[in-house]
Formats: sequence, C-alpha cells, structure tokens
Amino acid sequence: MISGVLVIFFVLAALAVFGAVSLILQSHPIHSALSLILVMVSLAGLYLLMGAEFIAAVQIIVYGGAVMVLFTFVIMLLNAGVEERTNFSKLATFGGVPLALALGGIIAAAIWRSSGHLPPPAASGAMSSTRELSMLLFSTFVYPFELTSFLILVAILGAIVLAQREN
Amino acid sequence: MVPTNYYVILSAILFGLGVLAFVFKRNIITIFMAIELMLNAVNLAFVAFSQALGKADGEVFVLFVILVAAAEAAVGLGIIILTARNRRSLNVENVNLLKL
Amino acid sequence: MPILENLWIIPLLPLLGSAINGLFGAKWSKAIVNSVALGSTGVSFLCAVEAVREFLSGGSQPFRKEFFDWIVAGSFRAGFDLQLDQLTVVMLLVVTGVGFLIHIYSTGYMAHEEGYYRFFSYLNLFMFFMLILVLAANYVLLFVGWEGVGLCSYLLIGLYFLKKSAADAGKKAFIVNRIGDFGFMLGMFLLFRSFGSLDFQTVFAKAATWQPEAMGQFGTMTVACLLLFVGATGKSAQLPLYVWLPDAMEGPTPVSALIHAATMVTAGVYMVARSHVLFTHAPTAMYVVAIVGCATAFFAATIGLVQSDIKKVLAYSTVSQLGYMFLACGVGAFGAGVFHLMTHAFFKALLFLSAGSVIHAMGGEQDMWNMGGLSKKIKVTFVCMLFGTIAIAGFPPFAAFFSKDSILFAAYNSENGGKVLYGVGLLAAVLTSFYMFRLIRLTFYGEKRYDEHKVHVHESPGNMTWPLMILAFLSLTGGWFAAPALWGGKDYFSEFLSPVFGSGESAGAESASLEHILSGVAVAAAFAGLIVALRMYGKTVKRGTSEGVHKLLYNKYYVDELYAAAIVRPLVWLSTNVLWKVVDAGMIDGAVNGVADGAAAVGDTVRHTQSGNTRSYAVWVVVGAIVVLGIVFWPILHPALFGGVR
Amino acid sequence: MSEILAKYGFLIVPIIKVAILVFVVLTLDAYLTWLERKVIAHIQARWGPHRVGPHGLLQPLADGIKFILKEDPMPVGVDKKAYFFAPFLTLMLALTSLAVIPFGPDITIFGYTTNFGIADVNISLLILFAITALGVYGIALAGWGSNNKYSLLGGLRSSAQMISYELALTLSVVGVLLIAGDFSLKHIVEKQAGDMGFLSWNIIGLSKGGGGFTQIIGCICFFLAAIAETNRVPFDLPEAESELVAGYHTEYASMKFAMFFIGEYTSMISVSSLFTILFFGGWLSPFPASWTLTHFLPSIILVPLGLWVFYDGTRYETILGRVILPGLGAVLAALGIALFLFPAANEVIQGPFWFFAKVGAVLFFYIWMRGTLPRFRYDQLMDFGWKFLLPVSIANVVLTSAVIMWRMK
Repeated sequence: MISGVLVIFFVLAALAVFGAVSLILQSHPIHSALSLILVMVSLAGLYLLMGAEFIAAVQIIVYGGAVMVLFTFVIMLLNAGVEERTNFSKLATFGGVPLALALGGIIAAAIWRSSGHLPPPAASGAMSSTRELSMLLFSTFVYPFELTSFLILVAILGAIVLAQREN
Repeated sequence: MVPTNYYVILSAILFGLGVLAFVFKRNIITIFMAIELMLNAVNLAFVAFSQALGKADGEVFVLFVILVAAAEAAVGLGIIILTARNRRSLNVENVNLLKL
Repeated sequence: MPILENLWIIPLLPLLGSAINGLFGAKWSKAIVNSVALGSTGVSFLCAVEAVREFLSGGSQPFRKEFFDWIVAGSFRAGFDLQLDQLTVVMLLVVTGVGFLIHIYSTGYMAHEEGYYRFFSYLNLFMFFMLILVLAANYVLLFVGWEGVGLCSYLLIGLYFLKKSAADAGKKAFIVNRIGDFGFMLGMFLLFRSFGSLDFQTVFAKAATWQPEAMGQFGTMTVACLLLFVGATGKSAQLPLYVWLPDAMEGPTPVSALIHAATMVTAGVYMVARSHVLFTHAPTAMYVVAIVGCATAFFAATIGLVQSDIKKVLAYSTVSQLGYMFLACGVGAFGAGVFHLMTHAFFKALLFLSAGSVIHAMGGEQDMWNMGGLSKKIKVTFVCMLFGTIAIAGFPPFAAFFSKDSILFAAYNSENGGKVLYGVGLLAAVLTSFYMFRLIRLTFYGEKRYDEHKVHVHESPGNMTWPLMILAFLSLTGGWFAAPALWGGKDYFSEFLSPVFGSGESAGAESASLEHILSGVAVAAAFAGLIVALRMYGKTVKRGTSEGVHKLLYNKYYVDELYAAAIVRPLVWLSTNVLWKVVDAGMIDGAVNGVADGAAAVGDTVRHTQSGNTRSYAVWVVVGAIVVLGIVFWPILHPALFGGVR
Repeated sequence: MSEILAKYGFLIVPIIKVAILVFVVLTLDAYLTWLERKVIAHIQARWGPHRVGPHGLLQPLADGIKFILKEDPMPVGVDKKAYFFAPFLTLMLALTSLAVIPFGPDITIFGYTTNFGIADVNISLLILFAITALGVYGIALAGWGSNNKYSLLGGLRSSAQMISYELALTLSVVGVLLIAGDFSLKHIVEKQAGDMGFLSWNIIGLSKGGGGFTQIIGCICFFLAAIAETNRVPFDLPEAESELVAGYHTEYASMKFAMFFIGEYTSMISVSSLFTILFFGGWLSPFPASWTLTHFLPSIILVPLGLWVFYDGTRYETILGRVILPGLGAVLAALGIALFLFPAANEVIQGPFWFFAKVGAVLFFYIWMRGTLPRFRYDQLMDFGWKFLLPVSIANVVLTSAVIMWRMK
C-alpha cells in the first residue's frame, strides 16, 4: 500500500525531473529559468517532506528569491533571444548524451549500492533541527561560516567591478 | 516513509540532467543554470543523508553550498554581462578565442 | 685605540680610499683625489708603524686574531683572520712605506695623464689586497689577497686600455697568473686534504710533527710544496712563467715600480717563506726551488744584457733578482731571501722611479739609444739612479751587497751542488752589474742622441724627486742590519726573523774568514761587470747590429714565440675546431634546439584537443569526472557491472 | 456534531476556514480600493466615488462587474506562457501568504479547538518570507511577457527593487526573532503578551519576562521595506504611470489586470498583518488583561457607529440609500448589543477585533502615505535601500543581540 507521503514524494520528484528536462528542451533562456525555479520549488517541497524546514525556506528565499531573480534580471537586461542551435563542437554533439548518461549512471549505481542500508529520513521537530543547525554553524563550522561571509563580500566587490562600465 | 535511496537516486538523475544541460546548451546563462541545477541535486543528496543519519552537518553544508552558489551567481552573471557586452552574443560557441 | 687589536684598520683604509675615489673621483679635482689616496695610504702606513711599535713593545709575541667567520662548512673554516709576526712586520713596513712613497711620486708622474682617479683607485685597491695578503693568517685569505693583487696588476697594466699592446699585456699577465694560481689552488686542496685545515697555525703545527721526507722522494709534502711553488713562479715571474713581467712594463712606471718590482712580484717569495715549515720538510721541493731561482737569475740577466728599452732592462733585472730570492729560499736561507726582498724593494723601486723620472724628462721616450748625456740635465735623478745602480750591483756598503752576499754565502754552504749554484749566482751578479752600468752609460753619458728641439729635457718636480732621495737613502742604509755579520758579529736581520724561521745559518766566527773571501769575490765580480760595461760603451756608441748570440738574447731566446707555437696555437685550434664547431655548435646547441623542437612537436599534436570550443571543454570535464568517479567507486561498482548480486 | 468534527475535522475545518478567509479577504480588497479612493479624494479635497450607492459604497461591486465583462485583448508577439502565468502567480502567492497568518488565538467551537488562521506551521515566518520572495516573478514575468518596453522596464525595476529590499525586510525581523527565539508567528505574538498592555509589544519591548528590547528601529525598517516590497507609493516605480504608462501591467486588461490588482491589495493586507504581528502584538489588546472593562470596547464602538449609520441613511434621498445604510447600521448596532449580551462570543471576538483594528490602521497609513508622499527616483530608491536601510537594520540586529547577550550573563 502506498502511503500519502510516498505519493507526495513522487509528485514532487516528477515535477523536479520535468523541470530539469524542460530546462534542457526549452529554447528560450527565460523559460529555462522558469523550469529551474520549478525544480527548486519542488526540491524545497522535498526538503519539507524530509523535515528540513529551514533548508526548505532558505532554498526558496535564496535560490528562488535571489539567485534566480538575478538570472531573470540579467536575461531581461541583456534581452537574450532564443538560443541559436549551432553545432560547432562535434564532440559535444555526438559524445554529449552518452557521456552525461554514463556519468549519471555511475553516480546512481554507486549510490544505490552504497546507501541501501540507510534508514528513511526521519522528520525531527523543525525547531530542533533548525536549532541544531545554528549550533553547528556557530560552534563547529564557525570558521568556514565567517570565511563564507568574507567570500560573499569579495563576490560583491567583484561583481561591482565587473559590471561597471569603464569610463 | 520514503526510503533514502529514492531521494538519492532522484538527486543522481537531476545531476545527470544538469550535466546534460551543461554540455548541450549554447546559451551562457542557461549553462550557468545547469550548474545551479547540479548544485541543487547535490544539496538534495546532502539533506537526504543528513536527515537519514540524524545529523545536521549535511544541512550545514547545504547552507554553505547555497551561499557559495549565491556568490558565484553574482560574479558569474557579472562576467556574463561583460561577455555579452563585448561580443554581442551569448552563444558560447562564438566565444572561441582559444581555437586553433 | 690599540692598532694591534684592530689590525683590520690597516687594510681597510686603502679600500675606503679606493672606493671613494672610484665612485666619486671622476667628478673631483686632482687635489681631492690626491688627498684621498695619499691620506688613506699614509694613515695606513702610520697605523702599520704604530702596530709594529706595539708588537715590539709587547715582547714581539706573534699576534693573531680571528675577526669574523667568512666560510664555515663542516670541518672547513676560512675566517677573516689576521696575524702579525716578524716576517709580516717586514712585509708590512715595506708595502705601506714604499707604497706611500710611490703614491707621492705618482701624483707628480701621472699629473698629465688621463684616468687619473682610476689610477689612484686601482692603486689603493692594490694596497688593500697586498696588505690582506701579507696580514692573512690562513691560505684562503692569503689567496684572496693573491688574486686581488693579480686583478689590480691586470687593471693597472691595462690602464691605457685603448692601447692594444697595453690591453694584451694585461691579458697576458692575467692568463699566465691563472696557470700559477691553478697550481696554488691544487696545493691548497692537497694541504687541506692532508692537514684538515688551511690555517697557518694548525697546518704548520701538524706539518712540524711530520717526518721530513728524504731527498728525491716525492711525498705529499713535496707535491704540495711544488704546487705552491708553481703558484709562486706565476706570481713572482720565475721560469717558466716569467714571460708576463716584461710585457707588464706597458703600465705606468709607478705601477712597474710598486707592483712589478717592490711588492706584488715578491708575494711568491713571501708565500714560500711563510710556508717554510713545509718546504724544510720537503728537500726535493727546496732543491727545485733553488735550481729554478738560480736558473732564472742567470737567464733573465742574460736577456737583460741587450735590451734597449730602459724599463725592459729593469724588468729583466727584477726577474733575476727574484731568482736570487728563490735561490736563497731554496738553500734554506729564508732570512736572507726576505732580506734581499726588502733591499730589492728599496733599490728596484728607486731604479724604476728614476727611470720613470728619466722618461718623464725625455717626454715619454723609453729607448736608451735615443738618450745619452742626461747627467748634466737631471742631476737629482742621475744621482739617485746611480745610488740604485751601485746598490743593485752589490758594492759595499750599499744594501744589495749585504743581502746578495748572504744569499751567495748560503748557497755556497748548501750541500749537494751548492758550489754550482754559487757559481751561477756569481755569474749572474757579474751580468747584473754589467747591464746596470750599461744602462747608466747609455742613459746619462756620451753625446746626446736625441733632438734638442723636439725634446725639452727638464728635472722632475719635487713630489717626484723627494721619494727618489728617500729611497736612495734607504737603498744605501737598508743593508746595514746585516753589517756586523762581516766581522763575525750578529746578523741583526736574521736574528729579528729567527723567531719565524728558527736561527738557520749562524754566521759563526769560524766561517767569518770564508765569508770575507766570498764577499771579496762578489765585489770583484761587480767590478768586473762595471769595467766591461765602461769599456764596451765608451764615449761614442751606436745601436749594435744584432746577429748571433746578440740576436738570440735580444729576442729573449724566442721564448714567447716558442710558447705561442707550443701552447697558444694548439689551444686556439682546439677551441675553434673542436670545442666551438663540434662541442658547442654540435652537441650543446643540438641538445637545446632538440629539446625545443621536441616540445614544439608535442605541442603541435596536443593542441588539437584545444579546439577553443567551450562545449568541447565541457565534454572533457565530464570525461574527467567519469574517469575519477569510476576509479573512486570501483570497489562499489564492479559487482554491479559484472551482474553481481547486492 | 462534535464527534463528526473530531473525526473529520482535519478535513472539514480547513476547507471552511479557507472559504471564509478568501471571501473576507476579497471583500476587504474590494472595499480597500473604495477606502483608498475616498481617503485620497478627501486628502485632495474631492468627493471621490459617490454615485454608485451611498458614498459610492457599491463602487467596488461595479468595478468587479466591469472587470469581468471587459474584453481581454491579447497583444501581438507576447511570450504566451509568461503572459498568462504572471497574473495567476501573483494572485496565488498573495493569497497563499495569508494561509500562515494567525488572526487570533486558538478558538474552540463546539468542543473542537483550532487555530484562528488556516495553517499553524512552526516556521510560518520563513514560509511567509519564501512566498514574498517568489512574489517578484509575477511582476518580472508580466513585464517580460507582454512584449512592451514600458512593461519590461517595470519588470526590471521591480525585480531589482525587490531583491534590494528583501534583504532589509528579512534583517529587520531578525531582532524580533532573537527576542522570540521562534519562527512561529503565533509564538511571537504570545511572547508579546504581558500585564502591561501595549508596553510589552515588541515596538516598546517591556515584556514581563524582561526578555524584550525595543524594536522601534526594526519596526521602521520593516515598514519601509514592506512598502517597497508591495510596490506602493513612494516606492511604486514598477508602475510609475508618469514614466512607464502603467509599468508591468500596461498590456493587461479585464480579469488578468484584476488579478494583479487583487494580488497587490492582498499582499498589502498580508504585509500589514505581518507588521502587526511582529511589532504590535498581533491580536493582543493594548490594555492590560486586568482591565476587563476594555473587553466591551467592540460593543462600545459598534453600537454608536451603527446608530450613526442608521441616522445617516435616513437622510438619503435615493431609495437605495434609504434601504442599505439603515440596514447596515441596524446590523452593526445589533451585533454590538449581541456581543454585549453574550460574553462568550465577546471573548472570541476580542482577538480578531484588535487584530483587524491594528491592520486597518496600518492600511490607512498606507493610503495616507500614498496621498501625501511623492515618488522616489530610481537611483534614490537604490541608494536608500542599500546605503541606509540595509546598514540600519544590520545595526539593529547587532544592537539587539548585544543587549540580549548582556542580559544573559
């Protein structure tokens, strides 16, 4: 018998895969961006399903609300048109599909064999998981955390320097 | 409950699709999106494992990945804007100063 | 400030003078350059005197101090160590004193030459290295000074580097010295290998404990001594490496006086005397030294007989006098050798400077056949030169009489073939007095063989004549230390040096009679030379037509031509046809170009992967990822690939 | 009946609540437009709508009918997917954001206890922010989809503006979060409850535990950022009619336009509710709980209001006015009396009453600002967001956390 959770999982997974596929098939960047947003939202749903509420929220706020908005913004700014289907790279044209499939297959097979024994993700209480997260973030991973802030600062400066018109 | 395997296989599939997009799209911005897609796939695996093992470390890493992705998006899009400005094209196959 | 404790001051001052003059002298007036050069040298002379005074007042204990480590590698240590003992005292005073006088002289002689500041900068640098050489307390530091003076002599010989002959002479001196230095270095290595140190103290202390080698035996000691002696022959212009010294006369006359007569060329003698402990343990080497010295003395004297260039005559005489010194060392009379070194420094410097004064007066003319009758015109120079001539000829009571006499005496006393050495030495003495008086006759007597209207003969200025007078006085009195030996008294000089060399030849009363006879013979020989010279070159002389022996001598036994044929041309041929055309062009360039071509070829093939197409690069990334993951996951995967069951 | 509820409550109750909420909110939106027009009209010394119904009370109805009946033209060369998707997205997100807002304390009806709101999630605040973050796509896609340079500029502006102000919006809340230590809006409100009435709200911060600290700075930052997030004056550049005809919805008409319209007002409501909850103690009464007399304030307000409306209606010459207004007045008055008579109902109504009172005040403030302030220039907007709002809210975070740390030790 299929539990409701499983149904939700399959729905979300189907949405995610659909989004990923349409990201490839769509010829217009903005449609690709929309499909990617779909993927992200469904992934956020999966996180909620697993009981990682905080990650889910951050996923939507940062990815959906900031990063992808930036993408769409840039697409609009550059007024990107429909992608032109040039095929200068024979290698990519003929070798692309099998290689990508091979890579995915390897990963999938390895994971399938290695993670069979794991228990299903248990949804621990949201606040508890969030609290645990913050504890780790400020105790064990405090230096990486601070370094990330520094990285972001550098990224901001770099973006400003890159994007400003030289005059 | 959903077995961890399902999540992980899903992430593997998404990752493969991301690689496919990475190889197949010609538009720089779309290729960049493909990279983001791969990152998301990895995040999914992270969260699944960390929830399965009952440790939050994986989620911490997801946070880091997201932060880094944000920074990367800022810089990368800046670069893309410059490229588009200079070569009047977003097709990577026209960005081939290195060719023989 | 006790100078003895800070010996480094003495060499440092000339170095400073050299640096200052070399860096800023170009813009300064001659006066400032003079004051810097003379000041540094003079002060260092005073410091040397003060140091000697402290040394003597301090019971003349050998002083030695290590100032700082220079090279320290494992057991090897070469430090900046200076030492001061009796031998060093003599050298120190000679170098600084004569050097100072010659500096003064130079200010007058060089007054109208270009490269004035360069000249003084080099001269001070030379003083620095020479002082390092004499003060050094180990072979390495001594070698530093050794090379340094070689460099300075090269620079000074080639002072007029626009003149090809000067540049060539400089190169010749440098290259010939290289050969000698090579031997010297080999000797040093051998010493280090056998004694584990290059410090004078340790080396001599260890060597003293060794068993003296027998005559005709070529042991470590002998080989080492011979190698060192090779260096000495190079530096002190002995057979067979003397050829550079006559050419070195291309340099300004003060340089010839200071470097190629008084100080540098005696460095070899000093080095041999310094390592007398080794030599006394290697009689074979001693014998070789004696023979070479004696041969050189005679050989050079014969060449000197017929030279027409006034400086060339003096140069060959220098070579032969150095031969005397080596003869002394060879027969174990190191004290006598050093004694002659000192007196020779005085009178040969005097002779050169006087010759310089003559040349100055003649306006650069050096050929004696174009002089004559100058005695009236330049009295001071004439008198001084006469003093020098009498001194070198060995008339009592002038300096060389005592020193040469003691050398010949020691040679006569030495066993296995001492008589022969004595005879040859005596013959050389006759020749010496002959060519010196020939020089006097040709230069100062007879009718003038130059054009009055072209050449305006004039006496040199005071700053040139005063040093002459001082040196004349010194070459008169310089030998009187040894005077008492004549009437069986003590030879003060040998006494003074005895702490260094040990009381070698004790001029006892029983040998006094013999010594009187020998000195009488020597004086007779000098007279013989004088008479012959006066007879041969009377009132009217003309340039001798050169044929037969005269021709042979005039062309210096064709030694240069011989060397050119035997060594230089084969070397040149080898370098051009083998080293250059085959080794360099063929092998080395071939290897280099081959590597480059190979790299280019590889790149040519590999660059096809660099399609410049970003998507292809993406595919390559994927391929790499597949490979890496395949390797990493292999243990997990292979049952899956080969249908294994989970 | 109660056992049915106990059995299927998890299914029935939400449906009912959703229905009620949607109805209420849509009506509210409609009359918000009426209110806005009226208020601005009076600010500008005009009458505003007063033809359709008394005081133009039926104007919203007329507008709705007009929207439905209007033709829906479709411009050439639009990106169909985006063009159609955008308004739905906007409206959907706006309505969804209401789902997690608690309008009052938990209530018990027929022995079935439920929360006063649709969903009671323990990360409701995060979800709310997530939804707000997605809100930008509606506008951006609309601007992009409807192949029009004004729309495109509007979309660009709004996406840039939203990214910029979202940071300030989120950061200004962190102070409150630090005090509450919880993402759940309900708990945040309960944390502000105290026997000192409004003094213990976050804006003043004298909560009884002494764990509070004044969030006045965060409050101001949040309000400004919220205005920008909802594209309201003075930050309504995406639809600056003087520069870009109507901004991102230039090409939209009839129902699609209505969706944008409703979406905007709904998000206004939700943001105001969030504002109230975070800083003004949500449904809490401004008076200490001990002042029981204040519980009768609803009746004390409703009865005179109803009587005045009744009286006002009698003076109307049109039939419609004569019928509607007195009826409305009577209903209001009766409601007041009923509340006075049935204390249980009165207790139930307390929370929502105060909540909607506060939200209404905030909304009025919105309208008031629109009537008063001029529009910012684009660069001014950006400078204000990045160079003033963001640093100030960060400073607020630092200050609050410092105070809390100091309290802890």
